[in-house]
Amino acid sequence: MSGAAAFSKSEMMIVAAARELAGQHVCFVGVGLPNIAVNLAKRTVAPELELVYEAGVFGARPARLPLSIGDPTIVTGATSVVSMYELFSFYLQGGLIDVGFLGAAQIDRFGNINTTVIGDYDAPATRLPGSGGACEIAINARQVFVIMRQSTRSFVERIDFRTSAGNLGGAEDAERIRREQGWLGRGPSLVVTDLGIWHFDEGGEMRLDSLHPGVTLEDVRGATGWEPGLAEAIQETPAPTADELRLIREELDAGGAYTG
Amino acid sequence: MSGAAAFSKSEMMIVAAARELAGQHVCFVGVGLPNIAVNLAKRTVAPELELVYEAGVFGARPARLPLSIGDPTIVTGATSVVSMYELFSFYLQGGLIDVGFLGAAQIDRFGNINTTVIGDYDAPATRLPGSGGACEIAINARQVFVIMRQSTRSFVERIDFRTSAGNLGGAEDAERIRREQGWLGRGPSLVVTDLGIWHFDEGGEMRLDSLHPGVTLEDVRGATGWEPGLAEAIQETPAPTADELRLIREELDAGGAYTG
Amino acid sequence: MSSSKVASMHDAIATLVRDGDSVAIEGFTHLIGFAAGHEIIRQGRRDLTLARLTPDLIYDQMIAAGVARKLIFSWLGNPGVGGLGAIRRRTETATSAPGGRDGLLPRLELEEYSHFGMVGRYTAGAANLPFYPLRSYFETDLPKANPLIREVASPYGDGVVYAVPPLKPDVTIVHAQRADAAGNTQVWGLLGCQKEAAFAADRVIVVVEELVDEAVVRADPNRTIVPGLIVDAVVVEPFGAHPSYVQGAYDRDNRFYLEWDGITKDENALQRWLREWVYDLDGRAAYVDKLGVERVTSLRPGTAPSGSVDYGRYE
Amino acid sequence: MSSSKVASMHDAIATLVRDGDSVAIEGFTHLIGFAAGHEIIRQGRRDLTLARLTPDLIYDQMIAAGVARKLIFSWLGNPGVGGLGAIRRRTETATSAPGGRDGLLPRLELEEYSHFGMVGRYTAGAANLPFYPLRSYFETDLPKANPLIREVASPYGDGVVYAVPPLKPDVTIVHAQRADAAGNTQVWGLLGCQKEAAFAADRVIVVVEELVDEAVVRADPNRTIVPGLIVDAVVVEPFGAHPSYVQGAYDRDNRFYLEWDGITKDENALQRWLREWVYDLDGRAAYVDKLGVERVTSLRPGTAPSGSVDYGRYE
Repeated sequence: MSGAAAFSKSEMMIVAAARELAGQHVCFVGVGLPNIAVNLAKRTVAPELELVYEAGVFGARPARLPLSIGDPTIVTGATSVVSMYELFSFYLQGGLIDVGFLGAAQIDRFGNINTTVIGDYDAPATRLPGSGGACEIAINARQVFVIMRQSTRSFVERIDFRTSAGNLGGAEDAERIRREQGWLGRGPSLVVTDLGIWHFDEGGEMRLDSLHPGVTLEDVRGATGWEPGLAEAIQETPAPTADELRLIREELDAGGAYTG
Repeated sequence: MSGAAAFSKSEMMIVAAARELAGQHVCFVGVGLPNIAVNLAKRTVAPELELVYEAGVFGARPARLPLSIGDPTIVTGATSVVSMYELFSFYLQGGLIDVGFLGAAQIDRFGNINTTVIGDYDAPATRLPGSGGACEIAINARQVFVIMRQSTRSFVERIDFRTSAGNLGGAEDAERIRREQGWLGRGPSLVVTDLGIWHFDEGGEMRLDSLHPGVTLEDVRGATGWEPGLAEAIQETPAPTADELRLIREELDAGGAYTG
Repeated sequence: MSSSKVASMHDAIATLVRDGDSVAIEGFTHLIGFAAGHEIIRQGRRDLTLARLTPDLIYDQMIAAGVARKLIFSWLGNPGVGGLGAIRRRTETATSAPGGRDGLLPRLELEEYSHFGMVGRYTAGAANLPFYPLRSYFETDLPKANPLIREVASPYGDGVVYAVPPLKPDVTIVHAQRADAAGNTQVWGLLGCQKEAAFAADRVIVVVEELVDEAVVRADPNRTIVPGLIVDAVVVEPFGAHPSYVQGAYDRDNRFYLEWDGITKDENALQRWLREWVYDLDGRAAYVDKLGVERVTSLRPGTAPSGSVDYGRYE
Repeated sequence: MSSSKVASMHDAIATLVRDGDSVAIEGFTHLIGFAAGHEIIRQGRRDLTLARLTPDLIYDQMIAAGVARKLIFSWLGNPGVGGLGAIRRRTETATSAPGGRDGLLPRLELEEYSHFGMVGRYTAGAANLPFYPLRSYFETDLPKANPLIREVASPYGDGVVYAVPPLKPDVTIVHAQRADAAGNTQVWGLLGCQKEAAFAADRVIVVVEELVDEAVVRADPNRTIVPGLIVDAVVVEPFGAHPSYVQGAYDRDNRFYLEWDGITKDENALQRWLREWVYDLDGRAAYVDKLGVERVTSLRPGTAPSGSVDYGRYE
């Protein structure tokens, strides 16, 4: 651990996700954790990042952390505000989104996502929010970033419902289907959790590339519903800087709703 | 002839067409003669008439005769200005138009219209403007009014190209097809020419109901490419009133482009 | 309602919303029609099919009150906060759940799409299309869960996309910043899919913060999202979208969204809330009074004028 | 063009419009890009496929100058006046017609739709759909004349509608009232299908009456029809839409539309006009000079302000 300041797991997760947006151009912002991560990136590594909100906003310049993805602060001072029809048709399906940023309740090793139900669809143990725009973001954004807390309940061998397509049954399968069906998206490229940072290997499977400070491989294995793939040399995620923590605590999530 | 003032055939045609709009609510305005007829109606028999221009205007209140169907005078002071996508999707195809008002280069006895070519499509004797919005107006407006000058070149046994569907091969044929294909429109209900006023009989064929002042049945037969159907008692169209003529000459077509 | 369509909320709902109707109260986080939803609860409508991309708190309240038998939606939750307890209780149960004035409520029927699927459904409804095509749903379980999501082949031989069917609500209710008495309605800020939902509907109720002269609308025709042509009633109900927000007029009352998380988890608390804030009040004016001046004032934003453009006078 | 995309008309056309490209200059009666069309003529582009709902005078001029081999359209004429002579001469002939700087021009290839069909084509192009469905063309000869107009069956078993294929121009050129240096573009008045045509295109040139500060755009984000994200060049060219009009800035110059009726009927007169008003001028500023102050002034409308709305400051 390089930083001296104490930080929470959620803070580390948000900071790690934000940093991955460096160099990206247009990001489709989902509700919840993606919202705070993207807004942190805009204030740190990616000041030129254009924020697209599914509510119909392009080029948002929120003066405060938006309380929801339709907060009035994302409208005032934005570049363009359009109907949802236009946002989904021309921006997303039209291929203008570089990164779609999603949350998930369950994910499998190939990055397929469930946000619909736990249990049987017709008699669910838990009814989750559903797709929202996620299933079309997964198909049409050039790449997909996922941010979520990791446990054996969320990192599962088999998701109960496939809300959003990831690498399907593996990279070969996914690439053939994407080509045949004319998808614009190349699928998931990053999963950031409260334990570490995952990318995808050549087979389309999640691979742990970085452990957050203080997290062990055993912690990860204990929170993953399959035997996780590991990078040859696993890095340690640099701890949040004082500036990143200040932005989260003072500007973006002063109430601690996401990071408390 | 009841009126004392002299008037042209075109003036009579426009006045007769305008009067037929009494009681109508929403009218889709075409370029040329329909434009002046509808604007005359708005100033006389149908002050509550809502004018819809395919350029994307609903509730136009033009301060002068629009020079084209996209004149800025139809925008300033209108109720709503929308994209052409919305105009054609939601207003026209969505079924909100009571009367579509069309011109024609050729029409047959069943009210089928050609505005595309005279002669063969691939090697035309005369290339005409084409459909514009006419073919979708003919299908989606609740009813269609046609205004055109009549001659054996325009009132023909067989049109060279069917740009806009009228009563097809007759009313029975047309009603079956409209039902099967789910058309909102009931097809043409009125044709006003420089010679008289035509409606459609039970067989879906044009029937002469009124002769303009000074026009004889022989004139009509000489300008119709088939043996025309006639009403049992043919009326004489009331001549333009002094007020109608004043509006045309002083406000709507002071240059005489349409009525000269 | 003749040429003026201005009506009280009571009369608009009484006249235009009937038992068994399909009803869409649209507005994506912005301009959510809480006042209208509460009046539907108060008048005791039953067996409604409620459509909305994001059911939000208002549908949780309406469903808790027992007005609905079915929900058509794409994202179910309290955005940025948590879940919707009444809807969950009526969904996770196999048969029926306690609640409402009637005691036991039958299981809520769900018909589920994605956001774009819902937008496509309203669009097809508004445009009288038999289906709307979209590049979504590929390789997901949604078409299995909802057999109305179907494949359609391109007539150009370049593959298959998915289609959704038209949605034509019996009634669409839209909240807006302003309208004239004829129902010509203007919105700025997020537009959501109110236009599509309104054009798709058989009847349209517009609820506005402010009634304006026709000349105000006609001065800026590009801002009109719904023409009076398709509007049946105009209800003037300031603060009618609280606790959601109206761009330029008031902020989202986030305190309420947070509080709802506790209320909705407890059926008894929820029913108490409905009594106190819906049944025992005779309308939105009483609701605003009860909120109090201080809270209302705290939600007023600063000012950010759009500036004026010139349409030009062409005479 | 880095973060500022402002370019001269010469450079924008030289860089972004190439021989053989498909080019859409859209704007339905309003905001027609005459200045851009003239620059394409001046630079001697060849073999373009020109797309536009209403070819209007600008395409008549471009086709007379020999820039195009094909026209995709829905209504061919001088609106409210008459025909387009150059297009007719290159259409009604079996093989080739005199004209252009090259002497003989080959017959113009036509691909013909209706207005809604063209709008649907741009929409499908912008939305990356394989086709756009519409209720048009039933029982007409248009699908016979254009085999790209095809039937598509509803997956809900309720019949057949027609489809048009996506149109994705290599370049779309849009004229607008104002943009900022990043290309964020605002329009009021008729919107036509510029938005769809721009999103459908590979490259986008925006020509504006006025370059404004980013803050002007951001003060009223609902007026933005094209975001800088998809714009390659911003050309500031006041009066660049003459003889068509710009809402609030100038009126249609109807005298010119009437005069064109005579010019276009006579190939020699047309070529003389092109020499005098296009080839012999080095750009739009010279064209406006040549028109003269009196004529320009006579086209200025009176004022009709939209009024300002409040977006609210939420901090």
